[in-house]
Amino acid sequence: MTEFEPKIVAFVCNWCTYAGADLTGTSRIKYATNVKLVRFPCTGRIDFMLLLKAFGEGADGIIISGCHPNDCHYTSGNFHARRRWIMFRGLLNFLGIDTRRIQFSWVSAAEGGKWADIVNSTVKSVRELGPYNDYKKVADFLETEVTNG
Amino acid sequence: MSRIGVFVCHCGENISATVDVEKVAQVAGEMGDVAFSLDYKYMCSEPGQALVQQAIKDHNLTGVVVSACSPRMHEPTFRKASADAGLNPYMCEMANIREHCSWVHERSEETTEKAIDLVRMMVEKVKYDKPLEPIKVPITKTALVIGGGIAGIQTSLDIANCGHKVILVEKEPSIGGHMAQLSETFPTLDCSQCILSPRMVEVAQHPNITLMTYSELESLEGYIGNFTAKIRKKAKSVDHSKCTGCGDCWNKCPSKKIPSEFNAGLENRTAIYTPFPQAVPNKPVIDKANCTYYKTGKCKICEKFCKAGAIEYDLEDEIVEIPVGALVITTGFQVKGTDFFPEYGYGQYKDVITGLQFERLASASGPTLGEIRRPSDGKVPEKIVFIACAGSRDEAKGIPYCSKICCMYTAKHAMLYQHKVHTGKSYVFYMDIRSGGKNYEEFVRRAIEEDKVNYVRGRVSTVYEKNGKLIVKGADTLMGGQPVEIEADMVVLATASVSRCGSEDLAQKLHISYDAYKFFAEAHPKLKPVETNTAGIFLAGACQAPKDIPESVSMASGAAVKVAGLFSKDEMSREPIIAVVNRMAPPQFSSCVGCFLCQTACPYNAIEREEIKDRNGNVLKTLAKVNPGLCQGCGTCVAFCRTKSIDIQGFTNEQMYSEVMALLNA
Amino acid sequence: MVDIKKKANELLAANAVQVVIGFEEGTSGKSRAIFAQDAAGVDKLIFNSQCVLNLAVYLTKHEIKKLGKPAIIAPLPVMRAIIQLASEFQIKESEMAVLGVSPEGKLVEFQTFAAIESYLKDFKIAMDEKEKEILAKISNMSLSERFDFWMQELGECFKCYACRAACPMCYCHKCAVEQNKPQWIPVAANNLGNLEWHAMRAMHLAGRCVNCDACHNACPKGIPLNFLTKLMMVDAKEIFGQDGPSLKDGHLLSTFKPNDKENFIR
Amino acid sequence: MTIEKYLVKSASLSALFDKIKASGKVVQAPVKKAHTVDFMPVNAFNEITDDYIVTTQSAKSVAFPRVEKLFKYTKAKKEVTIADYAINTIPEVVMWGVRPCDAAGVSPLNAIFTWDVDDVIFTTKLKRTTFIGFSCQKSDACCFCTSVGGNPGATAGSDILMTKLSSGNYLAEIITEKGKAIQVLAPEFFEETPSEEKEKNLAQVPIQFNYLEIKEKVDAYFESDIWKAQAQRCISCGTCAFVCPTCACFDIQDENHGKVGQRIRNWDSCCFSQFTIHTSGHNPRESQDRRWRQRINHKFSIMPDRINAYGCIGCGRCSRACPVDMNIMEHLIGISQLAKK
Repeated sequence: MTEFEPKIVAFVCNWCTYAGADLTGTSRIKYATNVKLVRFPCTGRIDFMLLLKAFGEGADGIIISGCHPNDCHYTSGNFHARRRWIMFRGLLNFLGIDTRRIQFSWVSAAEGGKWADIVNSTVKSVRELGPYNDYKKVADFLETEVTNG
Repeated sequence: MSRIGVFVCHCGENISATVDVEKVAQVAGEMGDVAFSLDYKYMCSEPGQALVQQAIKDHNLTGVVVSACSPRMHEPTFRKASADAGLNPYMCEMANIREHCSWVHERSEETTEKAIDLVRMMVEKVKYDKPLEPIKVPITKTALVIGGGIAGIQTSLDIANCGHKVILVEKEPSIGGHMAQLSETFPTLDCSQCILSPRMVEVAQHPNITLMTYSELESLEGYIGNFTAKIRKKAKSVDHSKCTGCGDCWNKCPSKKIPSEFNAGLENRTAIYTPFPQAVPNKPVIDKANCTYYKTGKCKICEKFCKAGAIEYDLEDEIVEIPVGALVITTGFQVKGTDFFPEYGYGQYKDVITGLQFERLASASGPTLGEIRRPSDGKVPEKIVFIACAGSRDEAKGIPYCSKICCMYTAKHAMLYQHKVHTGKSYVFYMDIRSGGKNYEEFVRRAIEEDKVNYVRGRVSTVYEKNGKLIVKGADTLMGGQPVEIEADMVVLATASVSRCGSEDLAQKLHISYDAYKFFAEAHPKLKPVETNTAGIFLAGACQAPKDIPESVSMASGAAVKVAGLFSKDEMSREPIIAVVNRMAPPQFSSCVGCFLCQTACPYNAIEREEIKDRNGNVLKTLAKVNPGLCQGCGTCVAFCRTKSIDIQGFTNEQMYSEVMALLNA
Repeated sequence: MVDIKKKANELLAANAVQVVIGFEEGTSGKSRAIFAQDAAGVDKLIFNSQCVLNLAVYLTKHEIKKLGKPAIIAPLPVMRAIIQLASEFQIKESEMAVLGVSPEGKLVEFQTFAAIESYLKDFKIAMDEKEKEILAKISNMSLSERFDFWMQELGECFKCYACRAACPMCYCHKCAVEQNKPQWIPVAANNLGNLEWHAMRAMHLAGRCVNCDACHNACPKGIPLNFLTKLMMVDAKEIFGQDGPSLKDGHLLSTFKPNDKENFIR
Repeated sequence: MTIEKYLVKSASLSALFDKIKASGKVVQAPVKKAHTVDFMPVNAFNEITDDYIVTTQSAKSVAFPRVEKLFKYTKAKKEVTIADYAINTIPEVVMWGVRPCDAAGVSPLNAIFTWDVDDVIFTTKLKRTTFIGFSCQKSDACCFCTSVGGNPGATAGSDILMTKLSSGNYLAEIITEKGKAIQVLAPEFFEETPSEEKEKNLAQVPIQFNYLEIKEKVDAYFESDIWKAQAQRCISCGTCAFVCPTCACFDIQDENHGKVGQRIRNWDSCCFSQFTIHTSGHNPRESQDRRWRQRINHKFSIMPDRINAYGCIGCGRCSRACPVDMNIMEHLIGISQLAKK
C-alpha cells in the first residue's frame, strides 16, 4: 500500500518565515509537497481558532512559524503570539488534542535551509503519527448523527 | 458574485519545468467565480502584463490572481498593471507557485496539485478582497545617517547636496572611519587621508548637515517618512563652543598610556584626546573610563591649562529626539585581531600584526611616520610575510565568506614595503588571488613582476618565535605541497572583515533583518541592494557585506538617491494594510465592547478611544478606534479581539479563514 | 447579615445608591438574585452557601443599569470579578458601591477598587483539594482517554449558552459565536461545534477567569466546563505568575515579557 | 379507538422490551448519565432507569433534534447537486418511559410544525414514533401539569400509558392503533384488566392557577411593569427553551466545507438577545423583559389563538434547569393574581 501523505498547513509571517521560505526556493533546496503556506502579516495575527479550523477541515499537522524573538518586523507580534501559543497549547493538550501535530518555529528571512528542515522533519513526524482520525471523526459534520444529548 | 481571472506564469522554465502549468490554468478555470484563466511564458513581461490588462477589460474582472513568483517579488508589478487597467490594485493577489512550489519540488503530480491548491487559496482570498485606497502621509525631509565612515560621509553629502537636511551620527569623537586610518589606497596608491579629509571638512561645513559625533542611536519609532529617532549625545566633558582645539589639554594630560584606537593599538593616546590630527571636529573629548579625575576625583589638569575654560566635567549624556523621514545605515565593519589565531600565536608575538596595523605603520601620520618598523624593537624588517585569508573562507573559523578586500590590500602592503625597504624580501601566502575590478589585476601583477613580491600559493600552518625571528611554516601547493619555512622579521595577517559588534542590537532597534554573519540584510540580493525590509531604512558600505572604498562610495550614492527620491514628494502613500474597528447601526454602533485589551497589545499605540454621543452629548458607548497614521498592520489586535470587532484590511478574518478552508478542501 | 442589611438600608435611605444587588430565598431551597430598591426588598436579603451565582454578571446588564446606581453584595468571587471588569473598563468605581462579604460572612466596606484589590491579596485565587484532584485526574489520562472524556462531556452540550450568560466576564453584547463573517464557531451543537465553542471560550477567559464556577453551576447538563478555565487559571499562575485579577498589571494575553519561557518552539 | 386496559406484570416488562427490540424498532428510554437522566437509544432493558421525575430534556428531540440536517449539497466544477433528506431512512422508534406531560407536549409541537405547510421531516418522524408513557408516582415542587389541563396519569399524546400499581404490576392503557401494534407484538404479556383503580396510584399535583385566566391576563397586561419585575434576574440564556417540550424555535444554517455542505436546523431561543435583531440593527425585543413577555405571551396567548394549543404542559423543566431560578410556576401564579381588567 502507498505511504500515508499527511495534509499540513503552515501559518507563517510575511517578514521572516515567508521570506525564509522564498530563500529556500531561491536556493533550490527541496522539501516535501505536503506543506502549504498561508501568509500572515505577523505571527501576532494568527488567530488560535484557525488551528482548530485546520484540524476541523482535515489537516493532519500544522506549522506555525515567524520571526525569532527580538526580530519581529512589528517589534512584538511574535512575543504576543508566543504567549498565546503557550496558553493555547496547554489547553489543546488538556482537551486531548495531539499537540505533537503542531510544530512551532522561528525561521528568519536568512534561514532558507532551516525552513526546509522544519518542513521535512514535520512531515516525517506527522507521517509517523498517521492520519488524525480521532479528530476527523469529531469533525465529520456530514455523518455524525446528533442524538438527544 | 465575483469574476476572477487567474494568470499562470511559466517563468520561462522556472515553473513549467516542474509544474504542469497548462493543467493549473485549466483547473483554475473550472473553479467557482473564476471567469477567465490562461498560462503564459513570462507573465511579468510587457506582453504578459498586457494580457492581464486585456482580460480585465474583456471579461470585466473583479479580481485577479497571478500565479507566479513570490508576492514579495512581483506583487507591486501586477497590482500596478491591474490599476492601469482600471481594477483596484488591492483586488490583485499572487499565488506563489515558484519559490514555494516549483523551485522546492521535483516534477510530479503532487507538485502540480500543490500549485492548484495554492491558486485555489488565492482565488478564495481575492473573493473577499475589498477595493482599498492608499493612505497619504506627510514626509519629514530629514535623513538620519548612522556611521561617519566614507559611506556615511558620501551619502550625507549627496543627500545634502540635493537640498535635504541630514543628521550624521558617529559614535567616535571624529568622523572618518577606517578610511582615515589607511595609508595609500589600491589600485592607485594615492594617499587616503589626502582624498578623504576634504570630504570630512565639507561635511562639517555643509549648511544642510548636522554632525553629531560621540553620539549613538538610542531608539527608533515610527515608519517611513515619519520616524522619530532618539539619539544619545555622550558627554564630551568639553564645551566645543568654547574649545579652540589648541591642544594644551592633551599635551598636559598625565594619563598617557591608553592604546590609541586610531593607531590600532600601536601607539598610546591621552585621556582627553582627539583621535588623530585631521579629526573632524578637531576638538577633544574626555575618555571618562581612563581619566584620572573621573577615576579618582583628583587631577583637573586639563581644566587648569585650558585657556578657553571649555572643560566641563559635570556635563551629562544628553538624549535628543529628532523627527526623520529616512535612515541610511553606514556603520561599516571591523577586522579580526591577531588574538583570533592560535596557530599564529594568539596575538602574543608583537611582530605578528594585522593588515590594519600595517596601514598605520605605512602611514605618514602613523606612529613610525610611515617607516616600516617592527613594533617589538623598532628594527626595519628584512624579511616580511603577508598571510592572506587569515580567517576568511574558513568554515572552521565560522567565516566561510571571502572578505573581499584582503587580496588587494595585501598586494598593496607588499608593494609599499618593497618601496620603503628596497633590500627587503616579502612573501605573500595566498589561497587564490581575487583581483576583480578596474585595474586591480594589473595592480597585483605589478606587485609580483615589478616589485618582486614572492607569492606562495598555500596556507601557513603555524607561526612561532625563535631567537628574535618569526618562523613561518607553510606549504607551497604549486610545488606539490612541499613544505616552506621562512625566518621572518614580521608577519602581517590579512584578518577577516566581520560585522561590527553590536550590529545585532542596532538591527533590532531598527527592525531590519541581518544575515547569519550579522551583516545587515538588503531587501533583495540583486534588485534592492541598498533597501532593507523596513521601508525608509537604507544600507551603504561594509555594514551590508565586506566592500572596498569605490564600492562603498557608489552604494552610498545609490542610497542617497533612494532617500532623495523619497524626499522629492511632500507626501507619500502608504499601503492601506491597517486594522479597522467594525461599525454597525445603532444601538450597537459596533460589536466592540471597549475592553481596550487591544490597546495594550498594540506595538504602535495606534488604538485610541472613540466616544459615541447622542445629540445632547451624552456618551452612549466608548469603542476602540485605529489611528491609520500609526497602525502598521501587524494584526496582533485582530487575533486578540474576543468579539472579532477589529479586522485588518488585506488580511481579513474572512480571508484567512477561507484561505485555510480552500487549502484543505480540494 | 444584620450589618449588611443595615448598610444597604443606609445607602438606599441616603439615596447614595438606588438598588442593592444581593441574594434572596428562591424556590425549592435555591437562592437567587434580588434587586432591592427599598427596605422591604432589603429585608429579603440573605447570604449563605447556596449563593453560588456570581452577582457581578448583573453589573454589565443594561436592564439592571437602568435601575440606577447599584450597591452589590460581594463575596470574594464577586470582588475578583469587579476588579477584572474594572481593568477592562466595563465598570467605574464612581458608579457603584461594593458591600464586601468576608469568607466569615462579615461585611467589609471598600472606598476604592484599589482597596478591594489589596484586600484580595490575602485570598489568593486557587482551587480546593477536590478540584485539584479532578484536574489531576483529567491531566493524568492518556491523550486519547482525555480526548474521549471531553468528547463525551462536551457532547452533552446543546449550546444554550447558560455558561456564557452566567459568566461575569462574558459581557460582550455580540459574542464571537454570533459573528458569522466568517462563521468561526459552527452554530450546530454537534461535536465539532461544541469542542470549538468551549475551546474558544476557555481561551477568551485565559487570564480573566475569576474561578467562581458560575458557568458550571449554570450548566443544565452538568458539564465540568469550568475545568477548562481552571486550567487556564493554573497555567496563567504557574507559567506567568499571574495571581488573580489586577487593575494595573495588564491582561495576560495582551502583554508579554521578552523572556517568556517555552520549550516547544524550534 | 376506545382505550383498552390490560395488566402487565412488572416481571414481563423487560420481556416486552425485548420483543419490541426484536421487532427491529429503535428504543429510546431514560438513561442515568454522568450528570443527568435523559432519553438515549438503549439496547437492553437494564440500561433504563425509572428513578426520575422528568428527564432533563424533553422527548421532543425524537422528532425535533437539536441539530437536524435538512439536505446536503455537492459542488462539481460549477454545478451544484442537492441531496434531499432521505425520509425513507427514518427508523421506527419507540419512546419508552415518556411522562404524560411530555406526551401532552407532542400535540402543540405538532401543531407548530403543521400550522401552514407540513414539515415533512418532523411529521414523518412523529408518525414513526410510538410513545409508551409511564404515569407519575412522584412529583416535585416544580410540577404543575394539573394547572395547565394535564395530570400525572393523562393519556393524551401517549400510544400506551403504563401506570404502576401498588402490586408493582402495571396498568397498561392502549390508547392508539400504534399502541395496539405494540401489544400485537407481544400479546402474551397483556393480561386481564386489573381491578385496582388507577387514580390512587398517581402523584398528587395541586392546581396552582387557572391557565385560561393566564391567557386573559397576558392579553390584558401586555403593557405592564410585571414583565420587568419578573425578568430582572433573567440572564437571557436559552436553557428554558432547550429543555422545553413545546419550544420549537430554530435557526437555519448552511455549513459549507469547500465542495460539500449541508443545510441544518438548530434549536434557537427567543431568550437570546440577538434572536430578533434586524439587519438594520434595530431589535424589537432588545431588553430582557420584552423577551420574557414574548415567551409567556407566545405560550399562553399566541399559540392558543393561532393553533389552538397551549405552549406549556407544566413539566417544570425550565424551572429546574434555570441557572437563576426563574420559576415559571411562581411567575404564572403572579400573573394569574393580577386584577381583572
